[in-house]
Amino acid sequence: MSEKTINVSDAIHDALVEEMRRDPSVVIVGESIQRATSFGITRGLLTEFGYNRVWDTPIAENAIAGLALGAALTGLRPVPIIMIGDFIPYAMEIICNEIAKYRYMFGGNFKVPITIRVGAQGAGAGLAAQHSQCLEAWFIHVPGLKVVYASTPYDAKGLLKASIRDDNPVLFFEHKFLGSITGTIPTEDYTVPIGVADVKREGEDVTIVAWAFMMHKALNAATELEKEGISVEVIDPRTLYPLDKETILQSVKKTGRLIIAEEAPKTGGIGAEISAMVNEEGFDSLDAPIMRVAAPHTPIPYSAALEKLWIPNVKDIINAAKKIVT
Amino acid sequence: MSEKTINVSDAIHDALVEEMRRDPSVVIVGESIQRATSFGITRGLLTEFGYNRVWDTPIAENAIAGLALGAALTGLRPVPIIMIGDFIPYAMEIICNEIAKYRYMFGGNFKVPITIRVGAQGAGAGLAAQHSQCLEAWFIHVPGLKVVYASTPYDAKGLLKASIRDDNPVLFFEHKFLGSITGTIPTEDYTVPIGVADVKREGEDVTIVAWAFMMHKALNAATELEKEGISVEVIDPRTLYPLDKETILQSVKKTGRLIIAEEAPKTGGIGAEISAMVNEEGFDSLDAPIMRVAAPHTPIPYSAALEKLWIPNVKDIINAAKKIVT
Amino acid sequence: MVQESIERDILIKMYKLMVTSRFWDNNIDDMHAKKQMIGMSPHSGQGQEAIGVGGCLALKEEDYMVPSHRGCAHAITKGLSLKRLTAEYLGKGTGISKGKGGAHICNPKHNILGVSGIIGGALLIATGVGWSIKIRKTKQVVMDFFGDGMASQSDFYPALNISAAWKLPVIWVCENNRVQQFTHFEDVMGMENIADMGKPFGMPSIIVDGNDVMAVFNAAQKAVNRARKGEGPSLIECKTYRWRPHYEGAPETRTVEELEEMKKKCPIKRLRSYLIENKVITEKEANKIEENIMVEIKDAAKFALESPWPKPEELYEDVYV
Amino acid sequence: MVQESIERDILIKMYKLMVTSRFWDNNIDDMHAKKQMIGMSPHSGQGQEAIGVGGCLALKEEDYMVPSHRGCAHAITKGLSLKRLTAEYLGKGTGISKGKGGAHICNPKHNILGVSGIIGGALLIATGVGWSIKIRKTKQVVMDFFGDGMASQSDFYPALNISAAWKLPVIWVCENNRVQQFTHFEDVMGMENIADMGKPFGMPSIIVDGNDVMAVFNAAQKAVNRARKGEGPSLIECKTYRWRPHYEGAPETRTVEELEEMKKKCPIKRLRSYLIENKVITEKEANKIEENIMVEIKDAAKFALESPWPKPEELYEDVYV
Ligand SMILES: Cc1ncc(C[n+]2csc(CCOP(=O)(O)OP(=O)(O)O)c2C)c(N)n1
Ligand SMILES: Cc1ncc(C[n+]2csc(CCOP(=O)(O)OP(=O)(O)O)c2C)c(N)n1
Ligand SMILES: [Mg+2]
Ligand SMILES: [Mg+2]
Repeated sequence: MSEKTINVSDAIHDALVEEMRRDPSVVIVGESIQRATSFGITRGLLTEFGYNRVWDTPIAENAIAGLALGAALTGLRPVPIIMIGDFIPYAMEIICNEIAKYRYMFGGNFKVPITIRVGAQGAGAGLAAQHSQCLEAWFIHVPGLKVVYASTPYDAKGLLKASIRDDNPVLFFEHKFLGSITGTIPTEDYTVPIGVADVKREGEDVTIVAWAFMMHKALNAATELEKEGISVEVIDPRTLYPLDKETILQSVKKTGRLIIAEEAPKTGGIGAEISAMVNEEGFDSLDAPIMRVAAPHTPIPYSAALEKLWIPNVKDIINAAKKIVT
Repeated sequence: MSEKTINVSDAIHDALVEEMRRDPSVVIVGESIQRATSFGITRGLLTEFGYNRVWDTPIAENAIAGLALGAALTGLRPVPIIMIGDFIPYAMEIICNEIAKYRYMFGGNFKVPITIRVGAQGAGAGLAAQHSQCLEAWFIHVPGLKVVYASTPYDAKGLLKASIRDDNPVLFFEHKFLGSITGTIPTEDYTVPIGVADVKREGEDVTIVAWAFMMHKALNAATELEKEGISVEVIDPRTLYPLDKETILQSVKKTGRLIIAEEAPKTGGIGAEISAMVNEEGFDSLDAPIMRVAAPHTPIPYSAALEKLWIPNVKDIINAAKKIVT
Repeated sequence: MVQESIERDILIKMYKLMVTSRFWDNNIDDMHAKKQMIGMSPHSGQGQEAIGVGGCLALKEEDYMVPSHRGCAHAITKGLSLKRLTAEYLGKGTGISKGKGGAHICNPKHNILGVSGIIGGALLIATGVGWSIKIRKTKQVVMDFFGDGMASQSDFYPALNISAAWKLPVIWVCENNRVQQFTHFEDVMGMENIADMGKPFGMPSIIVDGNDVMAVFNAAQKAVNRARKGEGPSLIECKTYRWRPHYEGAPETRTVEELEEMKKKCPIKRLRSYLIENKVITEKEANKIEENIMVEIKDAAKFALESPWPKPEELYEDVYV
Repeated sequence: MVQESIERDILIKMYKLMVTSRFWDNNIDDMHAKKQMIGMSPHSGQGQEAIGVGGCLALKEEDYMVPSHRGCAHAITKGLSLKRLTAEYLGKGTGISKGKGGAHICNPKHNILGVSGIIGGALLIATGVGWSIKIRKTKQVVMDFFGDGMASQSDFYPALNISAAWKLPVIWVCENNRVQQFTHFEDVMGMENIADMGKPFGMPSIIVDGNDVMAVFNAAQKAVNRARKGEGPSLIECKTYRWRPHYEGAPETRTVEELEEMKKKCPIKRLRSYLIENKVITEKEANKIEENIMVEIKDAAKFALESPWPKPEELYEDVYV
């Protein structure tokens, strides 16, 4: 199998293009994706696939989700795009009350093959409280949805393809600072299965679960900690629902210690769920409290001086690890 | 201090009436609250306070929240009503991106004294997937909001008054099956402070944290468990954010065991946060895994035959307690 | 308005379907009162039957339809069986949604999309169906029924806007009974008519007497033809009356006199008189039709009552494919 | 259209404010390019200055105003200081939002509500302000500025509907530059004009040349008077042009020729010619005004640059009262 080097943004772009070529029922719809785009991911799609497959909408996120649902129920496989993660509150009704429940409430009579690309989450670009959030935690609490969040080009491409081919609704989250991160991927078609975590680094003393941009901070922290004699295992769940519990539990069995690192405010985050799950199902493995490295309970400030204090960073992960590995 | 017996529904009604009498800036706004109401709580308000303080809106939940925000910024103390909890997804934009962030993003220049009454949560009435959810977990993850959920007439009245008097946005959740639950309350004016839990029953062997309708199931379970020689402490957090960590941690220190019982799907629920918090801050107190008793990861079915299986019940709590107290 | 002539068998179908809808509503209310039906109180469609029937008779088998939450006229006209409908309301495993939806019925075989319990979202789902038809170039259309209350939800605007901007084959049918649960139209609506909302978008927007099934049918046919030709959406506002409270057992905010006045405009009586006066059917035939329908309704009720409950393990099925 | 006569000092104010807005925009773009300003790229209001200035000059001190996300014309006209505005964009502790908001400015002292980063919600907040005025009976009004893109968000509908149903003192001012980020009006909008949307609600809905500050002012005054008398909302659509890309550094989807054509309609040049031709001011006076403003802008920039960053502990402040 031959390989190539690519960044996350291009990997996502390529996955979209390849799936649109493979399956004529894949259509994409969102704000400002035809003429130009802020994040480059939809570039060239209009030229290749034309106006019947690439649709610009008015600024109405609930409508983007609703168009997708209507289309998914009638033979298409839409990829609606929420330009920036923070805009998803507008689409909560369709996503959580209609898309998530359609199959169940109507007795399995329908399939809902939708991949909602939620773009550009995350702080650090000086975009203030309403353009910087990571909101994935809300969605693991909504039965009927799958939640995917890749951190590498390999995972992003493979998981986006798997999401589009999945007959269930999937939220595919993206992070502002992942786009330029590079890695190698096969040149051939491949998918990464939904619901399977990946051990990004093996270690003995402490397990760190982290996804998206935090996963890279966790790897950096692991490198630093190594120097101080602390061996870190880094697990990227890649799918937040359904969670690959087994991989996490096995790792904690080995290390006895767990840190969950996430960019969102700590309270009510994904870290809470992972912590609670490990406590419930792997209590006897634990040699120390499970630590959550996460953001403080404040909206995200604009000022660069404050924003950098808000974002959980490598140092925070290192400190947490040192605290529980003693 | 004299007392009277009252149910939760009437306690909430009385709190509204008394606060509207006390403070002319309190106005209420929502769907179908003038001419009649499904749940009776707003009865008589129009007659006493007139059209200038009691407003019926079109069916547009984001508008209800938006009206409240505009009014709160300009001198009023609105109580917007979301008729049934499941309709809150429509109001997510205003609640989470505007109301929660207004004070912070604008540098403390504004106060946002809003109490959002979120009505009629909960399953058991045969109302299917979109009229039966408990969605409070989403909101503890949103900095800037307070989240209140009372289980008794005393707490409901006192907390609603405290919420209305609070200069911050508060979500005040209500549950379909609490309305008819009775208890005694003082006849005099009183408030219950936001952020303070209440030990509803003292015990030695296991702590159960439960709120809203589940709190009553926890008390019933405690009575049963007593008979089998298991002594249960039941804590009602009453406020889900900010959480009274101390009361919970103290209790777990004593009992060494913790169960969190909630009506929502387990994954990503409030129980996850409480479990993770206790693990982080009270690890050494724990003699057994923290158990979560919660709903399965499915939308809520209509059929009475299935719905009763979906709802976490007294038996589930009893089983969990027996499992960890051995 | 001069009625365009409607074929005899369609007229008779109209009568049968409206009577079926009325009797079914009556019967489910009864079953609910007798606690044979447990769950969400029925939202009776009595008085509004002409709209679902007249509208859906203008559709072909392959066309899509999104029913409103009120009554069963739309669904039975589009082909949903009374047995599976009734069983669903009773929460039985033989229901069209296996008992998981209750009043949230559907029928993909007849391209009946689901009835959402949420007032609003269906407008956008219907827009999406229209969009999908346009993409798939199938010459189908989609007809969406909704109340005046749903027409106050924010989603109504992007639904109209997008369907107009992209000329989607959607027929918007508003059942304006001027009540929205316990709120009256004039207290919360800034426009005179819902039809006015179509005008900024240049879409044909007409008001019809929603108690006149023939008028509804004719308006729907025009809109369907237009949509099928790719000329875009239409908005049909049907003025009508809700006879029952919002749901069975709900408070009533209108006066007894008002309600009496409404009932004088019964769409079924009106069609019946027309059919008899115009010798389409005789009084005796009409009675016979009604008798037969009553038998069908009772059969469906029996089927539903005797049907098994869903099995416990079904709780966990149908969440994901 | 014959211009209603506008007092000399208002005309001069208009000129000063539009120039200030233009120069400030230019300057902040510069500072951003030089990385003196770190954070969200400015969304320049160049070309659209007449709207914020003309609209806000029709307001009294006590009236409320909700600015759009584009440019500073509204906020400075309503009284926001250039220093605190600039400092906020730089994220400094002296900024009007203590550096926490950046482009999300506000000023409660002048009843300037916050600029939301979300396209939509502000429409409902403005409705709520109008509602509050009605309840408090203060004879204030609220003026809300928004783009044609925001007019496509679902919230626009309940905002119009409720303001009309309750006759709220709201003046809706749409800055229609026919672009919505990288989307063009005609690709996604089902109506010809945004003003058409006011018609179903019977609210005065007019179209003005948004590059003619006097026309905007006159239209705004009429709407303000009407609102103050309790006669309800108005919708003013100002046709205008966005000179810069969506934000500094964003891709441009319009042709160079189009942009050149737009710039010929510069609202500032237009007013300047009018003032000189009509001898309101001389060319020399106009130049002097511009020089003075440039000094003010530079002063504000200096103030902002020299201001301290917010202190670390401020991160945790202002979440709750
Ligand atoms: C989002 C949402 N808000 C509120 C409700 C509660 N509700 C159910 S039906 C209804 C009134 C609907 O009125 P209309 O659309 O006119 O239909 P009608 O009942 O008159 O047939 C309301 C408010 C709901 N189901 N969903
Ligand atoms: C809910 C939401 N969706 C999308 C965006 C991204 N966005 C920011 S400005 C903008 C275009 C706004 O267009 P318009 O209202 O016409 O204002 P203009 O920029 O033309 O002045 C968009 C889509 C947003 N901020 N909020
Ligand atoms: Mg109605
Ligand atoms: Mg624009």
